[in-house]
Amino acid sequence: MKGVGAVAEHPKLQGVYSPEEAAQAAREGTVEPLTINLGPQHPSTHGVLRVITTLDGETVLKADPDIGYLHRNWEKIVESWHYPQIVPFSDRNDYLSAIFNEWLVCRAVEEAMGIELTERAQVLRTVFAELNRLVSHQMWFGTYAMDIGAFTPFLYALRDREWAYDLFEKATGARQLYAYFRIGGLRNDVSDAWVQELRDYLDYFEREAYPAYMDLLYNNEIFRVRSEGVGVVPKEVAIAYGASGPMLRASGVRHDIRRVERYGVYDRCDFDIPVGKNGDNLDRATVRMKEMIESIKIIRQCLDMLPEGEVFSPKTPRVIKVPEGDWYVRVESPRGEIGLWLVSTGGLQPYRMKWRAPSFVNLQLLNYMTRGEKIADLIASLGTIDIILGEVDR
Amino acid sequence: MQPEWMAPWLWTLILAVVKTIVVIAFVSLNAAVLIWLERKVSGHMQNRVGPLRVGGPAGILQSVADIIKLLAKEDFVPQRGDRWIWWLAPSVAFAPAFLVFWVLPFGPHLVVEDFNVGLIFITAVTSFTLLSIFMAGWGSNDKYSLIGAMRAGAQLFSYEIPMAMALVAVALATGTLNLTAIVEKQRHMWLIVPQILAFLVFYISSVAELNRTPFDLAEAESELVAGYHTEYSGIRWSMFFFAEYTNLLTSSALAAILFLGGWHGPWLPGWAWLLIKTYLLVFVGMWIRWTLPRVRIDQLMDLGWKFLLPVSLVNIAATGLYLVVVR
Amino acid sequence: MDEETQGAAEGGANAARPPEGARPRPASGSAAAPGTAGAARGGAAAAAPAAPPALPPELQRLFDRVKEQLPDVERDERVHGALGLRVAPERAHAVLAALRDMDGVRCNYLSNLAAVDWKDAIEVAYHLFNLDDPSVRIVVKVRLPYQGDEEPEVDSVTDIWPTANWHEREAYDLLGVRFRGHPDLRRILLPETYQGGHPLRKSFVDRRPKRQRLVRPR
Amino acid sequence: MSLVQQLARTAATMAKGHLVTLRELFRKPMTIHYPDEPVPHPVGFRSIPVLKVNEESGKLNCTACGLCARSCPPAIIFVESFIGEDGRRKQWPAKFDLDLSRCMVCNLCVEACPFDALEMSEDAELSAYTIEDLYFTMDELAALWKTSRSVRIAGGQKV
Repeated sequence: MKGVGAVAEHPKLQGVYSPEEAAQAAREGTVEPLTINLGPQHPSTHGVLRVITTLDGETVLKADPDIGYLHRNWEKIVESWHYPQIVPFSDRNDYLSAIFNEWLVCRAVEEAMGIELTERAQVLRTVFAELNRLVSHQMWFGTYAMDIGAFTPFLYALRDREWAYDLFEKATGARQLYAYFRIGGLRNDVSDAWVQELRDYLDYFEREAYPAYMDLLYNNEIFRVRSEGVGVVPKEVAIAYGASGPMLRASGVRHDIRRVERYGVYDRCDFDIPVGKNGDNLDRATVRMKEMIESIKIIRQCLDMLPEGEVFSPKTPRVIKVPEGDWYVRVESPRGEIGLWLVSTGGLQPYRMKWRAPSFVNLQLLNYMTRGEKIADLIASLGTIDIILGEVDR
Repeated sequence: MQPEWMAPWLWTLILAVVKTIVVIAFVSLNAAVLIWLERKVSGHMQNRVGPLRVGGPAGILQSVADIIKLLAKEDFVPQRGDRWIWWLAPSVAFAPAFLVFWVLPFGPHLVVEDFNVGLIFITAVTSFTLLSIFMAGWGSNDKYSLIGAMRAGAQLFSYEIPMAMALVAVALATGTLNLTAIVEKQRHMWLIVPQILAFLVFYISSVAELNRTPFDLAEAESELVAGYHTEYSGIRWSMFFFAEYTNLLTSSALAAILFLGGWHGPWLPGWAWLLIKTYLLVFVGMWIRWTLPRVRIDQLMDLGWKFLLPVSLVNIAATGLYLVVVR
Repeated sequence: MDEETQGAAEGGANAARPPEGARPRPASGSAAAPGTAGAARGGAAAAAPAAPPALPPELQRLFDRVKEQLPDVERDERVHGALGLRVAPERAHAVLAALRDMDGVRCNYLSNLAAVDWKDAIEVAYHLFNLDDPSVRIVVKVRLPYQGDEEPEVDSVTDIWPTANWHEREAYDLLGVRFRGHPDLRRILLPETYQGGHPLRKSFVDRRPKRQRLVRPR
Repeated sequence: MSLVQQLARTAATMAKGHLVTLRELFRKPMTIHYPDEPVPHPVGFRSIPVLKVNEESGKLNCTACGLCARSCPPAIIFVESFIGEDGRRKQWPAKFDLDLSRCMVCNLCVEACPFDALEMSEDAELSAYTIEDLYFTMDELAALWKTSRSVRIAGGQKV
């Protein structure tokens, strides 16, 4: 009875079993753990993830995620491509917030070659990133609502996202995988009409959509009861497990890559970083809801200081050849810290590119968070980790 | 009306068959309308349109189209499951909804069978659904169904007691178990006014009995794929689906009769008023379903045992005290 | 394949201009021959490794602090933007544990553990950060020589940073680096029954049958 | 938080939540009835690269230089220039095939073309029953260019 044996020593399960009970149950075999596959085909695993769960009745004894169903080996393909070709391909990693992937690859190459961007390109990159963060958090809000049983907020979230997708479509030509950033700037500029429509969208979101989300779900008593005290991750455990993004900040660690690394125009925008207290599902939800508002604040400040000028810096060399050496670059994506370790031997193609995916790292906490809790909490906790299987499996 | 030449037993047989057909026809028609109404209401609540193109202006015949589609679907049977129990489960799900309709009065004399122990009959019959869910869960030899059935068992069993207590309060307040008499007594004042607590307990318990959000743990889509009816497909699955909506109709009609003064109401005929009140309560049920998230199993138990049951007991005590003092 | 892929006039995106004849290999990721060719030619073209570039002041102070407590650590010139350290494989675990507990360094956050196949050796890199003090950024590199299909070994750091658990499983899965002391070292991304070796090695040959696409004349 | 306060808060929040759904019930649904009403695409919408045909001469702008084929990440453009009778290579393509089944619509080929021969079309209804049907030849691409609105976005234009 491997499952139950491990129960005895797990601190969190004391409430469920006392060590003697568990050991005795294991000896007598009275506790028959049921192993079920929250399999690749399951309505709420946010993609092709399989969680092999050992249950005792409704209580989860052990949750072992089995990943790799969406593995394309991005790192191997990238070794035989050229740098400008990798940028659009990197959208496919975290397809819900594709702009951050492009920005990561562009930043790595620009920092390695020392390419300076024009002012307008930096501001526009920040605007598009924060708009993409807002859209990604909306998608999280909808799917988390559906994970705990409310179906309507999902459709409201998608309805409000449509307008933002139209904005992306006008500017970049695509709704979700933009291929918009280039090494050295952006592919094309945005007109003033687009900027005005973006302001209208932000006003609409702040005045009508956000209050509806708060009333419909966030302030709801059942939502609070279902999220409070569930999937608690204390501060030290979050740091030790390498959690990042809302997962880390909900446990009380004020760490945001936008403040640590110098990129975009974040240093010139004032926005605060929402931080939770005890790292349960409710805190992760609060952090993400507040981050939506922060993103709007950033976008508005960026639009106010949007300078005129080229979006593509003329000084970028026509041949992208990264010098010898290796660089580790990080960007704050809605799911956490995405990192790229670029090892180059001076050629036109990278020698090795390692993609640090926050969903991959945060998913390790699933087992810690859900042991001793119910199946419904496992699904809810999985919803608040907000994983994207494209990024977990790369 | 019994013709002389006919033997009494033949006449009651004919009467029984005719009454059954009438009840089944009426309930099935209403359930089909309910299915269409739920899809329309949920659609418009979510900024979409719901059924639109099937037969007639607003997709009226959508339910008929569904039934035909479900009839044509492949009907697979889980091998190692308990064949007979699995096969019988859907029909058992149907029985209680129709049986309760025998006792519901649509007018002073417009009732199929006027029991004078109507309330007890209803509580006895509504506990059948628990049986069908258990049979479905156990018979389909599927882990998700088993967990769904266990949840449904715990849920239905522990919400029947508050519901029964609410009915006791109603019987106490009106002094009779006969439904027609209960409605007669509500001529001047609906029972909901004095028995507001009983109404709330009754309505919450009936939402739980129907496995509707926020208590739809038995077929929680996001957790258990589809709960106890995972292994059913085609017409078998639709029988569960149909039974669910028939039960919704029955419990709304029951609530309307017991608390909202069945057929009393100005201008319109009695039965029209009852239908309006029933559909009003059905709309409230749908409204709740498309707004609230789902409750977890232990919170569900806490709500049932530690909140609804004490409230209903307090309500019975208060009603009894009031009767002793007044009379 | 010579002109830039970007119209000179508009100065749009720039595609790389690889040397004559080399064509980007289709995405099916077959053996990365051009990569190696590019590297060799690229490597040769680079000037003789110049004197190690000067470290920015705070990284230099950090290096001195580390050097005096851990004398057997050399600097790694390839690393830019952080303090690169090279450590011998058997000393790796001790140095990493020391880096976490040393005051003034306190790297409590292992952001990334990655491995690179340099054809004669596999290099495992640990990217360490200190959440409270952003100036501390250390990359510890451990070089593990190997031949042919051998799987080099190094101590696992799961006991120092639990986050390394899956990183190491992925390094084992894709590059074949065994980590001694890892709780359950098995493949994480590829199916556990995959016999095809380790894909991210430069010597990996993709044995899957090529998809023959017959084009129907229309 | 006494029981009564909790009850009051529960009731209040439930009521507000229900008001939101009720308000939405009477709002006009946002459904676009797709087959009847066309889905609006903005100007820069990218579907697949198509070959531009110059109006007077009716010939393609493309000179088969192969730059787009080299810049395409999944390498799915196959270009061969026309060999005249005198055995010399001519400035127009004999074959220009695009394997749409693996195209990731990244616009790099349009940006790489120095002769303004490729444009991103807006016709997104290109689903096919078999993967072989996604293999477009030269004249089909030219035909697609004529039927649907297409645009060339490269380098810093305002959209």
